Amino acid sequence: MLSTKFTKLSKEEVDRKWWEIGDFFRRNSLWMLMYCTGCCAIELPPAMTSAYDMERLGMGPMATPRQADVLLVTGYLSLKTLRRLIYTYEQMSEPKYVVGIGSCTINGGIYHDSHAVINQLNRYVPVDVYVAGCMPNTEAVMNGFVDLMGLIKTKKANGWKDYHARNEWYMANQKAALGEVKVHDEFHE
Amino acid sequence: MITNILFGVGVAFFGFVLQTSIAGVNRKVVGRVQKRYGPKWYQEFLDIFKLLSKRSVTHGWIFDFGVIMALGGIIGTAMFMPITSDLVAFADFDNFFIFVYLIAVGMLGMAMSASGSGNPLASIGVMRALTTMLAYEVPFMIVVLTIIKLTGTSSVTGIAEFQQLASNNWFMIALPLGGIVGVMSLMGMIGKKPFETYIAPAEIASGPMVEYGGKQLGMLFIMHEITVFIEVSLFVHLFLGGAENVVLFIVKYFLVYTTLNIISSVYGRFKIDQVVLFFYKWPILMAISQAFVAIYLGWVI
Amino acid sequence: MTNSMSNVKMVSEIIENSYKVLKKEVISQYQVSFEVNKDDVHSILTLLKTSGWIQLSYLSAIDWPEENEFELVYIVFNWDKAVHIQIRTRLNRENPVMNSILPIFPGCKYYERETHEFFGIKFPGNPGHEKQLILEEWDDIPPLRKDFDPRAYSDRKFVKREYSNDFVNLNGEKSKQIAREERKEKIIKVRKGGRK
Amino acid sequence: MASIELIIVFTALAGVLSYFVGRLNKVAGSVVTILASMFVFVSVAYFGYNNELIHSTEFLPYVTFSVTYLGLFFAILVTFIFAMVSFFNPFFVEKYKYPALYSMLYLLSLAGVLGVFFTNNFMSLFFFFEFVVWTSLFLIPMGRSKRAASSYYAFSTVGSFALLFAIFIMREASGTFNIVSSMASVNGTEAAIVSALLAVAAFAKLGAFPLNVWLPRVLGNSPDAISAVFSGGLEKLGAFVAVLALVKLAPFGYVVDATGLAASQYVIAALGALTIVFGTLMAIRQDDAKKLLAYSSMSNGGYILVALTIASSASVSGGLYHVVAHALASTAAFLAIGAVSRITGTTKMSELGGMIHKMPVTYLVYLIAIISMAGIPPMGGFISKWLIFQAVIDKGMILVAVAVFFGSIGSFLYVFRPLAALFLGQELPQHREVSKEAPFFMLVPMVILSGLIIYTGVLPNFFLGFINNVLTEVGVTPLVIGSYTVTGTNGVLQPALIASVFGVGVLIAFIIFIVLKKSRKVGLMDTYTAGNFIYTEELMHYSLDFYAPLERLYEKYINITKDFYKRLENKVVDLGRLMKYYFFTNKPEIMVLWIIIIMGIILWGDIL
Repeated sequence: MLSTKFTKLSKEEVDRKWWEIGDFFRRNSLWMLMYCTGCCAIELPPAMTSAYDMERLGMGPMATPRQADVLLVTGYLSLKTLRRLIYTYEQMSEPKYVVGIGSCTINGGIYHDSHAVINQLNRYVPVDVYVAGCMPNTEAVMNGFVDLMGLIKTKKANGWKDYHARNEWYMANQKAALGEVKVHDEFHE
Repeated sequence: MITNILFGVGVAFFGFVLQTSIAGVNRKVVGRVQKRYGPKWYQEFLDIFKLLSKRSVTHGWIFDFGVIMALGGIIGTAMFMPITSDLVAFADFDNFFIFVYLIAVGMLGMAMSASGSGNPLASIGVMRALTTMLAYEVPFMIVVLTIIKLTGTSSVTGIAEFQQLASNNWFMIALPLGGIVGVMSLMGMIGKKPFETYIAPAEIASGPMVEYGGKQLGMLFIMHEITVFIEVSLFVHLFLGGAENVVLFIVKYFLVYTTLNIISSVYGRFKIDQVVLFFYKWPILMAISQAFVAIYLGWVI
Repeated sequence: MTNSMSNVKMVSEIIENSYKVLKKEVISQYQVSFEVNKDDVHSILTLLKTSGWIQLSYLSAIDWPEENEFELVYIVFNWDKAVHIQIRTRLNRENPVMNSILPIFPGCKYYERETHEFFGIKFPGNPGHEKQLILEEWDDIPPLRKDFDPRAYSDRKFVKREYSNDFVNLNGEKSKQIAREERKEKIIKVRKGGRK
Repeated sequence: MASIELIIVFTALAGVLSYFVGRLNKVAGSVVTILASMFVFVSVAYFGYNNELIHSTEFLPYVTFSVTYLGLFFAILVTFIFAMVSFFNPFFVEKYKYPALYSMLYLLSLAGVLGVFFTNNFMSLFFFFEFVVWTSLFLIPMGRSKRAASSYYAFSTVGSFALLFAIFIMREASGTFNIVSSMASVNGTEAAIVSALLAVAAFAKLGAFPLNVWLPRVLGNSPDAISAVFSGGLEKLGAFVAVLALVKLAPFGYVVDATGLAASQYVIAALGALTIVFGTLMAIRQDDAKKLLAYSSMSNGGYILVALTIASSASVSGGLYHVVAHALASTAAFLAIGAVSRITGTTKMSELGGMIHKMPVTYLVYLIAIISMAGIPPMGGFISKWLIFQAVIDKGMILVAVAVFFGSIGSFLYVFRPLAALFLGQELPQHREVSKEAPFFMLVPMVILSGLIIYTGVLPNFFLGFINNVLTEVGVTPLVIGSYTVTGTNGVLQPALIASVFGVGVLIAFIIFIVLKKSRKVGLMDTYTAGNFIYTEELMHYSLDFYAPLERLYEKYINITKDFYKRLENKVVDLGRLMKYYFFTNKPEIMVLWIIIIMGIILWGDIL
């Protein structure tokens, strides 16, 4: 009985099963890379420390993009920052997720008419979860993380796949806003 | 021979499971110290398996080869580790120096791989790790010299059995100064707080691990857990009289590791030169005076 | 206090005796501003530096499009006497050129680059002042000029988020704005004693 | 059957031949050195191992030979090092000013070394000793520095005179120059003085503290091949003399009851310990990879001294095994660095980086060599260090143990540095185009050496069996060795087991690695930079002042010995001036007066 059931599984199905197991580990151990660009970053210390204790969800801060799973973008993104953000995002190992915190990442927020601040983050990197608010409560931030876990469970957190699938579109948007993504700056030559 | 090797692999696996669980429990303990709820006790397993499931990057063959060498060296070392006096894979060959020097293969592999990533922060982290090693190893070795001189054997089981004799105390009690030095060196070995200079996430971006992600980082985590297993159980065998049965071993192991964790959770981080100066001031003086007192004067409690 | 007031006086004397001051303004007891001719700026700054104002705190510009002029502001700071001095001068907006003060205050290197980047003022004598500093790959007129429209630039460059339909209130509550207006009306009504 | 005299004369003649061939064609002359030194090694090793070396032919009067296990042990090792290094000669000969002379001196010093190890006559030992000094002396300045040669000569002279005095004292006591009988005849104070003088000679040759100044200079500045020969071969003459001085002659002075060691042993061990610590600390702060290895040679010389002076079975066999392990490892390391410097033209670690991508085999050779040098299993250095630790612990020498452990961990620090800075890290653009793997004939000796390093670490019993013969000969109880095990004073070691367990561990790790998802390959410059765009390799390569925080702690104290010798030099110069002022004045009558006075003093007892 068992053996017949076993043979039925095609390679795709085996892969899917493995992927589901992997998803279980991934959603219970989300390591964050905090790209603290704006004021919303102030909501993260209470989320991490004893008041809300993010660690009980298995989340924790990480030092480098290579180690991290989630990229937190907390606040407005100037053009100069966006270049570094894209570079950092591309360095992360897959599967990777992006959480945009604060109104500025959604529609520019109070900087919507600035010459230096972009309006929609998801045109440049794929965003899985947005947390609205200026700035959002810590509860809202925590809720955003729980939502992300739910999305991973239901296989909807596919931003990183989208980045591969629609890479030209993202590249074109980046080019339209930034000109060149990778720039030379004299302080690191 | 084959059964011995399989048994040794079993010991390494046991060490991994034991240390990973206890490390998870200890994350909870530290959480409670900081008035937090803390993660699940099996959180460390989740972290490791998640890392193994990710798609990582590599910087060339040396980057991968170093990781394999690191994990392989540590698994090899753990295979020699006795659990109780009877549960030992290669009886009579569990020489103390094997543990000290075969662990170094793992360290070398990791250092090599980290430097091979081409990141300067990794090299700085390796530099700090090696400097810390220079600091804690010498006082520890002097204390172990005293122990080996007193017991007349450098076999770890032999030392543990010597302490289990009715006429002898544990070396933690018999050599009180040496025991304190042992605890301090152990904290350096497993990289706990005052001496975790080489990790320093906010300062050098987690040092040697800066470029790792995915399976390489997962393998290094496994390596780290087994390394801690080797070092803490070495302490249990050398200073706390080993264990007559597995349960006692786990209890002693848990107590040692938790104590170290609680101590470390209230400390800040030393600078690297402070680490060296610290170990070459009091611990080494204590170790040398303990050795003189025990070997030349014969004063052992 | 008297000391600082006398400082301001002393500074005024130093500058007004030797140079033509177009406009003087004592902003506070610790700050004083002089507007001078463009050609006098270098000698005044040299004088101030030798008199103890050794630090260039800031250097920037103000755009006056109606008068077709840029106003350059140099702020120098003295570590012994508590007086900031602002030296202001006007430049033609069509062709804004100001000789660099790099020989006097080497620290002006990056201020001048920034000013060039945001206003388009050229500083001959400061090598490399035209290199990009803060705005990477900028493709429009300098952004702090008054005739630059940041909103238009933003609209052109960054795609706005489009909300297909208006805000849907899921709970059937009134929108905050309507509620606020109603509350206001109610208060007015109450104030007038219930009369309309 | 082979005659020692024939081999030595053959080597010398081959040296002369290589000179003339070298005048015609540089490379051909150096090929002669390869053939000759390979022939010498094979004949010494083969006939020596089968006890077929004879010494009947008397070519030279008064120069007599005998075959001892001690001499044979060192001879096989050193000729092997010479043979291996000679493969490098054709590739480096272009760089020298006098290539033909180089080839000749190379073979002549080999002949001298053979003479030292096989002679049974102290006078000819001294003669060969000087012969080696003089031939090798002229090899050194073919590299970078002439000053290195002069300091080598100065310190060698100290050693030679100490040796000469010891020989005279023994001659006085025994009436013969024969090594065995004259060493057996001294006793009491004479034995103490002879032992001390021979120890001085050994110290000078090994470059041990305080006679250490020449070693880093010579090894750091000689041609690359000669550094390897010095470190692996010629330095080991000191170990040979040290065996004579420390093991064959009884220690003297007050005997400590608790450990059974005499005062002289404590003094030598303390000096050895200082050598270890000093060498380690200096090696940590070098920027030149060759200088770093030079100080590491010095530090390892300290291990050999500590081991030989304890004179127990574990320690002497550990010391002799360390001679083998260090000779192999250090030669391999020097050759690997030499292969790099041949391409890049520099050995400064701050100017190199990422050589692994073009020279993987050289890298592996260096890696195996440093694992052995750091005393990590499964390489040869572990066995010797383990034996030395056993001896030190057994004797309870606490302060020496501090130095020994410090040196052991410290060696890990300094040998890692060239690995990280020179081979790993970013690939610097200035070497990216030119660098390629070393040619086949340069890889051959390196790979053979690496294989032997692993062999000595996995199956040490063959070499330890041979060393046991030496131990019996010099009067020490042989070490207990099984077919795979080594038994020390307080433990048993099975190196083959360690190696196989390590292999099992690596296999498991490899399986874990291979079943998981394949990694994506990225370039070295695509690395964590906190988001900054960096395109300059030098900025991402950490190689200068690698251990800066550690160095800062002791950099004030490093020049103590150098300053001492500087002051001594000044004093000698002053003395010379004083002599010149009083003796060699312009007035001949004063000179004559002095000569008469001195003659009077010298001849006082005999004639007047």
